[in-house]
Amino acid sequence: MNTAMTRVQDFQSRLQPIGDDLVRIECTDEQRIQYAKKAFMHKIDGRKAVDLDSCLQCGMCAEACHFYEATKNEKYAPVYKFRLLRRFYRRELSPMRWLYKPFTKDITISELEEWGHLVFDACTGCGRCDMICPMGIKISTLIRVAREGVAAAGFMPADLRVIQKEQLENNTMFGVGAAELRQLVDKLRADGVDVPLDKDGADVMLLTSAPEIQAFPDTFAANARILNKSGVNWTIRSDCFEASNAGFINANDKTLDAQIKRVVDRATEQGIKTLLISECGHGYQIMRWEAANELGKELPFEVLSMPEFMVQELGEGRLALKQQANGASVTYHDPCRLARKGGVMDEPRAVLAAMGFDVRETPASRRENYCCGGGCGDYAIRGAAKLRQKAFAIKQREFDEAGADEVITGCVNCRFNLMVGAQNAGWETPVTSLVETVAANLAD
Amino acid sequence: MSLLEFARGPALEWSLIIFCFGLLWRIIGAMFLLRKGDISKPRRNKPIRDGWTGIISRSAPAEAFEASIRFQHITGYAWHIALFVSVLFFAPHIEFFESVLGFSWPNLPNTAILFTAAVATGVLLALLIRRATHPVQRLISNADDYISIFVVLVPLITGIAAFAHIGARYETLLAVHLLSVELMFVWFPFGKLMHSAMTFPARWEAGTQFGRRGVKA
Amino acid sequence: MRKDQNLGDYLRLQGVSRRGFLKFCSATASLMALPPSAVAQVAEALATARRPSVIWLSFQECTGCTESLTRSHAPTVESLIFDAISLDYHHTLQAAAGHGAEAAREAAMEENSGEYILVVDGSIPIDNPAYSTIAGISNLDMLKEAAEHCFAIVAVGTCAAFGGLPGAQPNPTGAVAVGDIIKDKPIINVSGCPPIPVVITGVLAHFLTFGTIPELDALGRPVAFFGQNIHDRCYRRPFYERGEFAETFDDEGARKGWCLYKLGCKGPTTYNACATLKWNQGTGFPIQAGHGCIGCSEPRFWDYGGFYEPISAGKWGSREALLGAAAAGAAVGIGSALAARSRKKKAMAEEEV
Amino acid sequence: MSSVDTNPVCSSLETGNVEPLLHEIRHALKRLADGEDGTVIDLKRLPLAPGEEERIEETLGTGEVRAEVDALGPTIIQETSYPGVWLITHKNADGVTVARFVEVTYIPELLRSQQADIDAGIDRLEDELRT
Repeated sequence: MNTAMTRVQDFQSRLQPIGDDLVRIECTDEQRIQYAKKAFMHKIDGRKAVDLDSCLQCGMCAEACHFYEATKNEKYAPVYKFRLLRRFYRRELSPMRWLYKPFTKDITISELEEWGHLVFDACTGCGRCDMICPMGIKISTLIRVAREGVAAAGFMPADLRVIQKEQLENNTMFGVGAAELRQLVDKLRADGVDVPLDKDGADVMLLTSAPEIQAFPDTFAANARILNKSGVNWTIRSDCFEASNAGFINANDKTLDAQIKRVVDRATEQGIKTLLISECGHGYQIMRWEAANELGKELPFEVLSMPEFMVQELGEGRLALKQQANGASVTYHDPCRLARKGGVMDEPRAVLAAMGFDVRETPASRRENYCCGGGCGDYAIRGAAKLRQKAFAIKQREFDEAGADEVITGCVNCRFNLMVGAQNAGWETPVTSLVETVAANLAD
Repeated sequence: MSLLEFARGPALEWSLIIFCFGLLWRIIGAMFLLRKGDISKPRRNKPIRDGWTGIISRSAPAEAFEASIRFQHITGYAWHIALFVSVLFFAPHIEFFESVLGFSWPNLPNTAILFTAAVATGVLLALLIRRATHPVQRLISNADDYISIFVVLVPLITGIAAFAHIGARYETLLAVHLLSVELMFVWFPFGKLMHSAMTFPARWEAGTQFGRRGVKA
Repeated sequence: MRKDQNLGDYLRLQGVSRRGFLKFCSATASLMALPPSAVAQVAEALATARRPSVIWLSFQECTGCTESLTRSHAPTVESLIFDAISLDYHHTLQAAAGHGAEAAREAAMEENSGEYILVVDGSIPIDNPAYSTIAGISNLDMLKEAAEHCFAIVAVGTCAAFGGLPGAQPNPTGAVAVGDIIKDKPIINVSGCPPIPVVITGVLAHFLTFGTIPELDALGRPVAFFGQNIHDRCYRRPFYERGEFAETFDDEGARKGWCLYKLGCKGPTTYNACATLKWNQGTGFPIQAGHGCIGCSEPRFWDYGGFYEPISAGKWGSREALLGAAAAGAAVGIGSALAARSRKKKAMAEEEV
Repeated sequence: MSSVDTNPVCSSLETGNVEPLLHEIRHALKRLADGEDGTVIDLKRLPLAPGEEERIEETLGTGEVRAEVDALGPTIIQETSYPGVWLITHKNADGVTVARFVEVTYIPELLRSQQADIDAGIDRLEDELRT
């Protein structure tokens, strides 16, 4: 067993000892339903109204969902997952609400509870269904609103609630805070890797994530080596280094906005030009596409993912990479939040091509790529482990068809989930990181 | 007033009035809900082009999805093409449209229309059976789905019956056919048949939202 | 022909050979739309048929029906049928006039009570019966009186059968059909404006031959002649199937004899025998002459929209009504959206408290 | 009236009824040859386009026998070029066609001398001889 896997298992064990009683919610059923409805009421705007009013009920979206494909459980059809939202819309906000109301069932507490499983355990918000819908409905955004309602009603898995509480209250995730970052930085410095921690006046600010620090310190180190090599003036702040956003995962706007604000404020304060997101898919999606809208103002800096940054540096000639002598083959796994939801699909392939890898695509890749099966916090939900493992079989089949020596991805969450899946399935193709691969192939 | 006169006169007028009223009510009611502009910095700023891309690209599934939804893909096309050809290119229908719209276009031979109408009916029945038996569709289907199929199926069947003179005299069948179409007009804005109108704003949104992120809708 | 004589004897006395009689039977069977195999049956029936008495009443009519009948018949086989009946009263055709004519009618009614056939052309005004009178007797009274002891009534022409032109909107005289007044006698409607003459004679031939009421459709018309619509028997039907239509009366399609559907032909909804029996000694019928069927054998054909309006065309108020509906729909849509917006705002404000 | 050409291009019109009619005649002939009864087809009950009746006549052609019966106007009985198929046209005294049949038989009934006419003939002959 390699060290990475050991670390992953160690990290996995950190997810275990969370007790449900820590986060029990005390409120009445009526209140729960009211909270859910209020969340729905907030989030249904003109765009979502058009989507909710357009659904054909064709059920094609089921065919895009890895959880449906893996289980053939009809309740995992994406269209079913936003059913509560649709009913709310038809009763309360749709143009014909007066006509629909008598014929549309109200939301019940038992349904909210059931949907807790459907929208958290059985949905990673990967958005593959968005790509199949013949009506162009942004299904995953509707399920996300359903998730917000279910979360507001207190039916999110306790595992996730704990994470959210921790980030909101302690500014740590999985117990990783400034101290753990410093510890890692010290270790790297001892190994000869310079990390400009809390350096003022930098142009580039890097965001990393707790799983990276805890399970994939090599990825963190790779980021530092690449940045040092390119010679940019960069930093990482000990009080604001976390790209992960528990509010996003848990569908809680308060936490989401608090974390976004923390990052944007710190970056603005420091006058940085580029916010660079390490291998964290949802961190990139939030900062690149959601942050400005959440705060209601344009960001005074640009947001880049590591692949985008590397392509930029390669283009400018500040980075040079070694060519693979033996023509090793790799498959790039598109993290959904980087690809479908982020638009970063060409860049990682360009970087791999620059190193001379034989890049083999899975049958479904890029915008149609299958989710790793553990996105949007799903990997942290203990109750969903079996389901995730079933979905992993799809990834395994896809990777096997591509038939490359190695799977490379650009998101620690994907990597973590794929490694756990592979370990359980006894599948042996290594899953590695894009930046680690680049760092290992930096030309002098 | 005979049944046919009722079908051609007041029933038609009122069904079209309800149709127009409901159509605008629903589209405008949904689109005029508050929406904020997206202020994130677009990777690509060609909203019109992306909007059209969305409208066009969603007419065919991506290659990766093709195998799993081939049945819906083929039946979807067969249904819509057969329906539109039957509705738009049958000479008596064109006369009807001319009476409403004021202009006309060339028609197809009746034998061709009979074929397309039979195809449309067959496909719709197949889709109805699938809806009633496929686990996902059965789970998600509600009264709207079945009513919508019914109100489209009945005009097809009565139309074929009128054409082939099956079951009753021509004027009775014609009247029943017209009334069934009028029933469809009345149901249209209230049920999911509205997808034929909503598909444009919905796909447009998909095109622009994905397009600005650099993702093809 | 004496009334106690049967038709066979009568014809023989007229010097008609058996061959001639057979020919007459063939033509009569053809006339009644009976299969050729029924000729023997017809011959047998006709040979022993009794001569029926016919009383013909003309009310609000244009004499077109009588014209149709009399103009068409030359000394033909059909004319034998007329010879074979005893037309005891027909105020246009009879020689008698004035009181003599009415006396003849009353005498025939008395003599043949319960057996005579009453033929009526024209509609009956009921708003004010004085609108149409004969010899001081209103049409309504005369019809009721004549109908009381008849065997059956033949309503000849669309006026008598369905109210006809006098009954067209706004129907100033309150014209109604025979069937609207007489409820207790069999009524055979021979509609058409005018009816095909051989259909009139065909119905009389049926009485003559079988002495019974022929099979009737829902509108009381003999199925033998009104059982199929013009469209189904039209020689231009293949053009309809092929989708070849005349668009105007002087275009290439019209010259080529294509289907007249788009020019308002009412063939598909009109039940009559024009397409097979044809008019003017079998020369042709309106569609053959290049004009669409106007549906004259159907009830209320004149109030049925334009003669040149296709039957599938909708008849509806106005485009303005639709625009109005659309505008109202848009207004309700905006209203509902604004109401939804304010609900949303209210809900958001509540949470901030 | 019949001299007015109501359809200048009538040759292009077709109801499609001609061919089925010819098939019906063929079947009737076969039945006749097999010893079954003859068949009579009423041409006036078929919807035919202008010119189609002529086409039927042309196709059937004329055969060896042509007879004219003078009873209540002329009746022309023409054997067609297909033996056993007869075209019978009943006209009235004005020469207007009142009925038209295709008869598939060995000899049309109308050609036969009728028993009633024979009886009447015997009477007349006897009267003649008596005087």
